Amino acid sequence: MTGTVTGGWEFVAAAYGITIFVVGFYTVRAILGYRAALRKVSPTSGETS
Amino acid sequence: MTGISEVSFAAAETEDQPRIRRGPLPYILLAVGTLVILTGAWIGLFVAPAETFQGNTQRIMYIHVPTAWAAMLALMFAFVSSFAYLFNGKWAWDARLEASIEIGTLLALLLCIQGSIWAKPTWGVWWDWDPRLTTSAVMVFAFAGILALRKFVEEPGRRATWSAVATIVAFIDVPVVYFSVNWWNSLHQTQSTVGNIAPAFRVPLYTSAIGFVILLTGLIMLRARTSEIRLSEEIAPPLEPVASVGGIRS
Amino acid sequence: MRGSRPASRSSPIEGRRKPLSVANDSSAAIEAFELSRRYGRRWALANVSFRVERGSSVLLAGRNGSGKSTLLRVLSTAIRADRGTARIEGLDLRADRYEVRKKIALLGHHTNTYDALSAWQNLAISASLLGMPASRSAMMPLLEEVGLAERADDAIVGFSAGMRKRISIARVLLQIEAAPESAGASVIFLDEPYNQLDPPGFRFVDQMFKRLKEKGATVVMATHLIEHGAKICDVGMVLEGGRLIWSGPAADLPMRGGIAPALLTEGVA
Amino acid sequence: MQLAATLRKEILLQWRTRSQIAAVFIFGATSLLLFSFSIGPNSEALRLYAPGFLWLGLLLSSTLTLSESFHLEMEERALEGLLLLPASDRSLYYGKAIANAFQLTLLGIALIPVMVVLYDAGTTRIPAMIGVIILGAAGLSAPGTLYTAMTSQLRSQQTLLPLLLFPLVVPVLLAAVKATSLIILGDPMGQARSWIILLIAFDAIYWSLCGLLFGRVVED
Repeated sequence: MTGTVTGGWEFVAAAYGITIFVVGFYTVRAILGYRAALRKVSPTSGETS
Repeated sequence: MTGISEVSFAAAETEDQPRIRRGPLPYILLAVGTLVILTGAWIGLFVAPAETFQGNTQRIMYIHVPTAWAAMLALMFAFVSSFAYLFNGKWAWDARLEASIEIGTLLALLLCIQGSIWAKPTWGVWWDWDPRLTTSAVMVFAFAGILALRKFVEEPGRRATWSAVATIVAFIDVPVVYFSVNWWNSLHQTQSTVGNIAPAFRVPLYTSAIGFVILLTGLIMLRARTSEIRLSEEIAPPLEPVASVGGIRS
Repeated sequence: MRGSRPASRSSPIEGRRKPLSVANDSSAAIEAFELSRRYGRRWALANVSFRVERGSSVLLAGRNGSGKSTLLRVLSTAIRADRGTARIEGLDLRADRYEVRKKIALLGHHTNTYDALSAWQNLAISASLLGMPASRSAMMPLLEEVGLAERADDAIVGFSAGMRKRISIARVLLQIEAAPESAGASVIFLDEPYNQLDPPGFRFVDQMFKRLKEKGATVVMATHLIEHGAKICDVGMVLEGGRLIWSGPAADLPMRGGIAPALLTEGVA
Repeated sequence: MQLAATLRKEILLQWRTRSQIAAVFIFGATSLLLFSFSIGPNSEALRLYAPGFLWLGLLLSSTLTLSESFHLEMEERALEGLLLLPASDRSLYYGKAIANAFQLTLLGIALIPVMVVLYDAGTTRIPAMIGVIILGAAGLSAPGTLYTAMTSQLRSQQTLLPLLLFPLVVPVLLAAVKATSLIILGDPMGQARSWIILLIAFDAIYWSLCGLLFGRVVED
């Protein structure tokens, strides 16, 4: 482990954090959008998941 | 002769209607994909050793590279969908096109963000004109333009055809942009490479790559279903095959 | 005028339930099968099927928004059908689009002209694309025919709607004559040809109509001038809400064409 | 043969709208003037950036000439009339694209003196310079013509065309700027040739691809 650059965790955290936030946010939005669209065309369905 | 003409008319008669698709498959894919990505991230963050020269910042690669692959796959699928739509005119392909462009653009944007976060500790600047980074930035703008085009065209058939055409044109541009930026920048910048990785680094990389592909598939499916449902609301319902009244004469 | 109609009372138009079981016989100028076209949520044209014999002339009636223009635009390949198809002189609208275009001419609502160019230049562009001589002197007889000879060199931008219509008419005449090697357009769609024209213009359209019939061309004319149209056409068709609701001898249309009386009283465009 | 007829049409149109082209030239020259204010009166830096400014000016001007060329086609649906004659979509596309490339080339050549005067960026290699301008103009006009055929049918064409076109022509811009600056500032390593090859490759790809796709855009 000699010569290892120490630190840099804040950049790692930022990269992972932003990725999880963006992908997670989009995924939730996609799910909600799909369920809303389904409910609009057939109000009874959409509960099943 | 009569038979032939009937066949040709019957073929032309087919009319495609957007479908409402259900089923749990995308949800399953999303769940599995998320789990696999989290596993890969866990290994990458806490199990894998720090890299010799770049230290901990190298761990960004475990999500950066899979994001890049997923973005490229999404845009490639958009390209395929464009061709499919132009050739068979099925609404499902337009829905897939919309889904994959949207997700591909988002991932390319994410790629730029991750890239500049990685560039700061590595090169000391947020943005170095690295060919990959620059190409993905150009792609963000190119495909965001196509999403804007879709917003501006109200007529569904036109929107589908035009965005398919624009997608083909933009996708063909990707290697050309990469090549030209690479050439343009090659005089004063040596490239970053991710090749020749040791097995200890390979495990987290491939784990999260597989997770990203599974998640991507689920997202595109789900998003394409939404688009198709919206299309079905935009387009007139199928006509009842009525008996023609043209022959009724007084 | 009535004498110009074929002696037989049987209509050349027949609606059909089954897809053209005797289809593709070359005697038909137009065979339409369940032609449909949608604009967004609305079907502007819904399951329209009919058959028009060669050399006959059709009067297409219907209220505003009943689908007349859509039908003419679909038949002339300006727009696609979303469902169903048609054959123009045996050529399929979808499969033989380019060949169909050699057979048809459309006089539509748009003049299809360049405002910046002069009258003769506009015609010359069409002529050269049709492979015909396109010099100014070659265009002059045509412009004389439509009464625009004095304005041949003026940019169209200053022209009135009626004068623009005359240029469109001149272009249709050009398509009918066309190049010697091709036969020229033989199925002509006229979408409200009398609109915007003055009385001499009316007579001029009638002359063109007569000439088309003498040449043996098939004409489909959408117009609100039903009584006048019934005198010069053989067959009548009425569209309502995108559907073909009546067809029969044109002479019967003013009296018995279902909504035709309503059309007559609601005013003529 | 149809291509000859559509070219004839384009020449007629361009001649009739030549005052428009003059206006676009003034626009381009003005933008060159304004670009120099972003650098300041530093003649060395200005000379260095001159090729970039020239091509940016040309790119901005191209959106104007492209929009105008399709405005003429769409206002009375002249293009539809030609398609129904019938004219092949391909000959209409190539006629239009050649005309647009020609117009941009003229504009580029007219802007060279402006660049020389404002930025002191002259060169004696005039044929090479004109060659680069022709290739660059062709690279802008091939996708530009295809995209304008779409955007000109929409209400918000002014916004949409740059949005679609600019990211796409990044390689053209890079290659043309590099080649131009190598011509102006000297080219000891002979690199200009490879940039010109890149331009030719871009032109070859997009002149064939867009010709194939144009029909799908203008036909309903």
